[in-house]
Amino acid sequence: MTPLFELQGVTKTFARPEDAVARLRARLAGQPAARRVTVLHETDLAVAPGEVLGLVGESGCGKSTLGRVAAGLHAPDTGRRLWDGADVAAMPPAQERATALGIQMIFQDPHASLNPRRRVGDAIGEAAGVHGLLEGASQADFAAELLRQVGLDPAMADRFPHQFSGGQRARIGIARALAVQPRFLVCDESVAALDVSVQAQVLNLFMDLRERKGLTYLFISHDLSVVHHLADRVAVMYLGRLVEVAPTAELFREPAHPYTRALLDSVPRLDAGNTVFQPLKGEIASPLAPPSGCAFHPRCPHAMAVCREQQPALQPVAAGRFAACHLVPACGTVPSTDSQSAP
Amino acid sequence: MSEPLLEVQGLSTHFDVRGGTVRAVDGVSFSLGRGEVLGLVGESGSGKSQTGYSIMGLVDPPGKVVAGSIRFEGRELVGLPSEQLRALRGNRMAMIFQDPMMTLNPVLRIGTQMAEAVLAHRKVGRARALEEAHHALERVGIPSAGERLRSYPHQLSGGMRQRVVIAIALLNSPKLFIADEPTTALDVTIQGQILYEMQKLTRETGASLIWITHDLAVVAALAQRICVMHKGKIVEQGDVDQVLRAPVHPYTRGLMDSIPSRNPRGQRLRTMPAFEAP
Amino acid sequence: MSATAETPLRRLWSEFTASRLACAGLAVTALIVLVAVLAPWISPQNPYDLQQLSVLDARLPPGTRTAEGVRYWLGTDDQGRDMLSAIFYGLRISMMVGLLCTAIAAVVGTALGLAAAWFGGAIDAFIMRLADTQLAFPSILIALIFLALFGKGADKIVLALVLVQWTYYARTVRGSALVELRKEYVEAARGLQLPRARILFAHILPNCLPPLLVVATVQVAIAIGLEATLSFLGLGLPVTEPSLGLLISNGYGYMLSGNYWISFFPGVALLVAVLAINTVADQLADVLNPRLKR
Amino acid sequence: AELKLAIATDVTSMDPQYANIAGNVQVSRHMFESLADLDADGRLVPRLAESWRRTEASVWEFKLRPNVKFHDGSTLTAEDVVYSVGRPATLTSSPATLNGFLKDITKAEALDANTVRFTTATPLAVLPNYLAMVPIVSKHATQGLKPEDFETGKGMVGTGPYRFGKFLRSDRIEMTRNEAYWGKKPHFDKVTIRIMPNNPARTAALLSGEVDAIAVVPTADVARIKQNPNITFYTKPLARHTFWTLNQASDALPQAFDHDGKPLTSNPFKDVRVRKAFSKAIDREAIGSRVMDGLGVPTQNPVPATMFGYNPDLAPEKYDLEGAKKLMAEAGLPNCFKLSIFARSDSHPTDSAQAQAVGQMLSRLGCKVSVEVVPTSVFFTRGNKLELPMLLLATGVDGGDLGVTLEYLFSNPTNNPFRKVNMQTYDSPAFWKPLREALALNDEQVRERKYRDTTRVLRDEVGVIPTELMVGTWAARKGVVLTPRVDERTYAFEASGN
Amino acid sequence: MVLFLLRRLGQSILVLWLMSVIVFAGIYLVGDPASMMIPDSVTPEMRAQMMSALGLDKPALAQYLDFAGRAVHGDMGKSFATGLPVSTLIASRLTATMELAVAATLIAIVVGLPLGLVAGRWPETVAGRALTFLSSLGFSLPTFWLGLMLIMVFSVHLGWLPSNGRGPTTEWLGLQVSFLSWQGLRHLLLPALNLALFNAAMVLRLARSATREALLTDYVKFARAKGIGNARLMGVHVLKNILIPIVTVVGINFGGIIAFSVVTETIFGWPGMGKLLIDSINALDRPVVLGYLMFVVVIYLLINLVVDLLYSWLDPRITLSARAS
Ligand SMILES: Nc1ncnc2c1ncn2[C@@H]1O[C@H](COP(=O)(O)OP(=O)(O)OP(=O)(O)O)[C@@H](O)[C@H]1O
Ligand SMILES: Nc1ncnc2c1ncn2[C@@H]1O[C@H](COP(=O)(O)OP(=O)(O)OP(=O)(O)O)[C@@H](O)[C@H]1O
Ligand SMILES: [Mg+2]
Ligand SMILES: [Mg+2]
Repeated sequence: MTPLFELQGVTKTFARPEDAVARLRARLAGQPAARRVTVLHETDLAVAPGEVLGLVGESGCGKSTLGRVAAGLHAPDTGRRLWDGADVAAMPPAQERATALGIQMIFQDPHASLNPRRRVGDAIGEAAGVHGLLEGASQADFAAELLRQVGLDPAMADRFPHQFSGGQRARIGIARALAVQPRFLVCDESVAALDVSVQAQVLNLFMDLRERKGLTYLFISHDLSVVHHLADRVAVMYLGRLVEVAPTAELFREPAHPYTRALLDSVPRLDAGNTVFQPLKGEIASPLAPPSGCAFHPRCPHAMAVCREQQPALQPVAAGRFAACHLVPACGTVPSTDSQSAP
Repeated sequence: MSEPLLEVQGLSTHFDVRGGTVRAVDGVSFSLGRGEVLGLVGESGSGKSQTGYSIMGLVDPPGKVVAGSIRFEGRELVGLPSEQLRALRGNRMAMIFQDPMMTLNPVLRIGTQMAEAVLAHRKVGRARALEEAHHALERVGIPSAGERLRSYPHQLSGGMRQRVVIAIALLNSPKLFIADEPTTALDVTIQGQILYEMQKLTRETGASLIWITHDLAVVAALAQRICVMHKGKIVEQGDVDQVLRAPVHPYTRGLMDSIPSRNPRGQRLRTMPAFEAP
Repeated sequence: MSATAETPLRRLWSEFTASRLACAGLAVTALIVLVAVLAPWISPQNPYDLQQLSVLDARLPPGTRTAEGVRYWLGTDDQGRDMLSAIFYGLRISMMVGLLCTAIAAVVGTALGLAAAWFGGAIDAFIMRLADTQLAFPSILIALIFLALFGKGADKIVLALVLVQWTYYARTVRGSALVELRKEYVEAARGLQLPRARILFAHILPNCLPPLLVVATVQVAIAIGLEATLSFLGLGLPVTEPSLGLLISNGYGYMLSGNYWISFFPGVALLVAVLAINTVADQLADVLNPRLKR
Repeated sequence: AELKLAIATDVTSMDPQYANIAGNVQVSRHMFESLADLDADGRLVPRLAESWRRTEASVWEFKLRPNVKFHDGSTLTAEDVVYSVGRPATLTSSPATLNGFLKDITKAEALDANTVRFTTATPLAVLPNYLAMVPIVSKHATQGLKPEDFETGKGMVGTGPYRFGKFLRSDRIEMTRNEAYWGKKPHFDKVTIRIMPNNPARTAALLSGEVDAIAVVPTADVARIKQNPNITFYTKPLARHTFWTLNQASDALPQAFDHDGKPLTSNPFKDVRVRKAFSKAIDREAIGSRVMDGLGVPTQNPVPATMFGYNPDLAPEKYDLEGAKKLMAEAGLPNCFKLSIFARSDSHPTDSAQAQAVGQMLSRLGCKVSVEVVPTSVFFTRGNKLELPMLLLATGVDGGDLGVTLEYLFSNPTNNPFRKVNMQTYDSPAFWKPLREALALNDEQVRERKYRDTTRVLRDEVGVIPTELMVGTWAARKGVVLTPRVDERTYAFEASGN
Repeated sequence: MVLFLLRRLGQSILVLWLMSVIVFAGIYLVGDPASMMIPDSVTPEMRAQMMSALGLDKPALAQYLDFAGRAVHGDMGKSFATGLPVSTLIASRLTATMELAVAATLIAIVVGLPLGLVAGRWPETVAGRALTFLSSLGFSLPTFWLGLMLIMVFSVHLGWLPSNGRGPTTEWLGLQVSFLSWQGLRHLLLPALNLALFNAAMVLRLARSATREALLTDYVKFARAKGIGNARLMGVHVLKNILIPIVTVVGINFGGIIAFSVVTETIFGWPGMGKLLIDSINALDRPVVLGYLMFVVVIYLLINLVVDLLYSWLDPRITLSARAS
């Protein structure tokens, strides 16, 4: 089955933060202008129609960047985006636009992503109006309905973004993305700002939409319980690379990558009572100074000599499971031969 | 524990908007002892952030603290002259805001924004302030701190910005620390690091925390007491274990029921009967 | 909570009129526009009709009554024009020129500035270098060339002034738009596949509006002044049909020799007009700023 | 004592022979002198030449004043004069060249150290007047210099009462007294001439004491200056008058229409009655007193009464609207017609006001007048192409001789192949005959009579419509005494003080 | 960055060429310099000689090519009216002009910016309203009017400051400057004020409106949460965020003062370049107008280059390189 959406070998770099002195010195020393950071390395990712792919990973590892590339907001430096197996960049303009409309992103920072001078009713209804998706309703009614769906009072449609609380703004962002009836939704921390009851409401909405309309999700989140609840598969990212991809239940039951394990171990538990937290052990990796070999090795309890030198590749490790760790084959999990879908 | 660090009594913060008044905070009372951690949870839009702003004296117009008193270290903050309030802010009490992208000045380097927080309250050299900033960044788990000091906010990920904001608040070792959803953008390992730092802060300096969050598990792990807000009012407050184990108010109960891990995976989550927004 | 039956325009109006100062400004602006429009019907004299003028009545002080019983409330100028009528008619020209130039230049300049910021690259370079060229081109030379090519006329003056002024808007808008374009809400709008024009004009433009409004109100005054300068140099409108600015220029030589009214009253009229327009614009900026709204 | 004098015209070059324009001449005459000169009333007087005489019809001999020293100590010789007279022809890029005055000289020779002989192509009575326009420079000091070299003081070696000090373009010229001057020693030992074209600024500079004297008091400030007890105000009728020229060149009068907007079938200005009517319709008194604030005197003569060629019989045309209407009716144009009249925006400050006033007056005649005030560049470019129907001009009298000016004004290619088109399209044998004769004559009295004949014809045929004789104004702080001049110049060496 | 500058240079050359064509054609259309320049009293031979000396005898295209050929080598030709090389003419006035422009712009910024911040910080107070009102006065008063008033008050009535000219100059780096001596400064003050007032008013208004916006942002609120003092809050956080439109407008106006401040220059007798241009246009002194305007384009290209560089310094999100859309 062709995936609905696929990223192939996507790389993304940014300019390095530098001060003027450093820049001048670099120039005088005749260094080439390649002072850039790579935040996304040769990443492949595929999402099947109707699937919810959870994306978790360390803060700053490039999840949002990946999400933006997927949503077509950042042009990747290398690599391709495929939609229904076709290269988006090679599509005729009209089709490209339609595809782009079908891929929506809910931004991590709802405040910044809302135009401060537009009333939220407009913000939500505008695109639908423009693309003729109002289905007979007036734009105001349409926006009101969406507001209701995300648990907001439709009377608030008249307000400006700054008049809302953080969670309310997050919901406006969700409503805006849903308004254009996307087929693929990139949710970047979309429910993090919501209290659990509203969060539940929104998650239910997401699940409904998936059932009714086959909506597909790339669900970026730090909240592992939400990911666990919602996602079919989970991709784990570390410093610009996918380090593990696995069906959700399996991943949570038996994480393959040491980072995944560290993540699952750090989840605070409601019933544990007051806990004494421990500082992180090992150095946190930075894209500005990426460690040699496996990026996780400075923090990895199992790091070996090879980890310091060699970058492990993302390999199939079991049916439908992939991991990038030198340890994994040694863990005794036999690579399966009949893996049906690419990561 | 003689006198509480912070004593909030009947605090009401209202916004006059066209066609009515939004009672964002409506008669909130609680007190916070020294070294105590208070978890503030509640519905989205229930007034948690505004409570924090009210304490800091930073409510945006047209919002106004219309009633109540806020006593901090024995001093009444409502009506305090702005210069005295300024001297307290960022020094004796600090707050981190909910939206990390918008809270950092987009045109100033991280280092500048951190150093000035030091310089505003202490007579030290700029180099020394930057050094402290560097250290604070490392405490919140930001690698390559030196280079990050030279970054601009837009060059950081959401979680990094959030950590920068936390680091700024930590700089002057405040006595009262109001954190508005400080770890939402952080993965659990980094969150652990932050929580570790917070615990250290309370332990070592006797600082008190107001921890606004939606993550009940974090509250359970960190806080001694909890306040549950709904529509501008505190509907339930008490000892964390008690409240979370045996919630009394129906809203709190509904909240607990909605937690995904308490629901069968992949099924519809339990929600509360519509609580219309304020 | 918020009134439902209110149309956006209604709301704008009621927000606008919330300030008493702004109401006054609007009233004065309206009055000025009214006077300008009705000048031919309410003026005691047609100051453009040479036959009605007499140099023998030149420079009469305010309030003078002539032998024929004509009362010059604000005195007369050096051609024997009734100042009151001249100011009414002058307002007509000056307001027309000032507002028209500003409107056209603002529209053209804003569109070009937005385009430059949005497209970047070659288009940006082209528009901005065009602006550089234009900036270096003095209005007097433009007017002189127009005069040589097409002869005199209000339309040519307006065109010449628009040519001079669009650059201000273009550069101001571009500067602000460059900042706005980097903001996430623009990315969001792009992601929603909104038409380019819509993003530019409905999303980015309103956020560039505050400096633009300031520039526009200042440019109204500048346009009025430039028109006067050009007319004074013989490159603008006929000297027998003086605008407000030209009246001031003509009279300013007399300012110190006691015949203050020739320059003073038109000056006051111009001042009041500019102040009123500024007040209106200030309030407009406030009304359009959602953060100042309730 | 130092004199600080503000003048109204800009100075384009320090080279005294580069351009014959008011500002340059005004300044250079402090340092350079000519053979003959004009006194304050515009009469010809000797300067570097003691005397001159006509030895033949076309030959003039000038005797130089002996022992005149240049600023560098060398003595003025006939060689310098011959050189100076030849030099303007080499300054080819000069605007407003002096060559107009020298082109008739076919030969200039030094007979001895103090005698110069000029031979002209045709008999030329006004050669001394012409030569009064030409400053004499030192041959050895200026040879090989380009006009721009003079800026720094190189070549600024004259015989005049002041020595060059410093020139700051568009700002000031500083000079010191020439202690070795042959003539009367000037009162002030240091002179700064400030260039202040802006009218109110000049007044302000005088009032604030920044300068001691100003030339050209702005019309609007006259009243105020007159009242000031610390300031002396001077006036003098100038050898400069304003007049309207009426386009009589072709049968179709440009930019004139009948009242229905159709072009006119014939040129009404070819009809002397129309010209006369226009002249009568203009209220010169009103213009002089109201528009020019008394600084204009109605005139029919191009020169003031003190000057050579003045015709006492010619009274200014009286304002007579009825008479004008009658004439128009006789000419078959009882309702006049539509036309544009033109004036310059950047010449005399009252030009625009005068044009508007005349517009008013003509409209009383039934004409539909539109008054167009345009910059000089446009004015002359279009005027030379004879595209303008009626325009306001002003002219001074060069070299103190009326005939020269009249010839210059009324020449056009048909009557003088040397002259290019000019805007005076009036052309009449009755006018030219006495004028031509006079220009060749030696006898001053006969010549003056012939000039009077010429101006009478001009009046009778209404070739142009003269309106006002302009009155020059000066002001100085008490204690500084100026000598007002008909040529509107202000000389520091003619000023005195205490 | 280097690439950016190179590209800019290439564009500038194109702009210069474009400008030269427009100006040349423009003046050619306006009128015939010969009609202004050559008196009727000369002989046809003299006339022909002068025409060829001025280069006016050739067809327009040839004249343009002549000019362009020389201009490429940096020779802008000689003025018709004064006979001086255009470069000399411009250079002789450049220092005076630059001095005036810099002084006026500095005054405008030093006065306008802080007052604008104040007016924006306390918009509802009497001071805030008064400043706003006064700033409107600042640009509704015609320059010549204001200049005259300044002279009347400060020179004539109070007698504090000279009304006219540049006064004694001091030599500085081989240039004649006013600002180094007390006398020179006194001469500089009034014209600089006259030019500055308008700009100060504009800067004030721009700063005021932008400050009002900036004060409402979350980052200002957060800065206040940090306990930052008012001075730093306004002077750093707010200021750096509001400068882009101000820099834009000040840049344009700075160029305008350099090139076109005729009115002030004439009223105060300041020997600057603006008057040179007007005189040359009036006299159809084509070499000067051409050379002058080419020079002004260069000035504007430089100013706007600096402004664009400032943009990327003021807001790091703006990049200099071509942007993708
Ligand atoms: N400027 C304003 N004008 C009107 N209402 C406002 C304004 N700012 C906030 N509110 C309202 O005040 C209420 C409380 O907001 P607050 O930000 O305190 O909520 P919160 O509890 O922090 O919610 P969240 O968890 O979503 O951040 C909300 O209902 C919001 O809509
Ligand atoms: N415009 C930019 N310029 C330079 N670096 C950038 C830019 N945008 C992002 N980065 C860098 O890219 C890396 C990944 O950022 P990204 O926002 O994708 O992280 P993330 O995984 O979403 O983190 P978080 O969970 O904290 O939101 C970070 O190191 C960040 O500093
Ligand atoms: Mg992110
Ligand atoms: Mg909140």
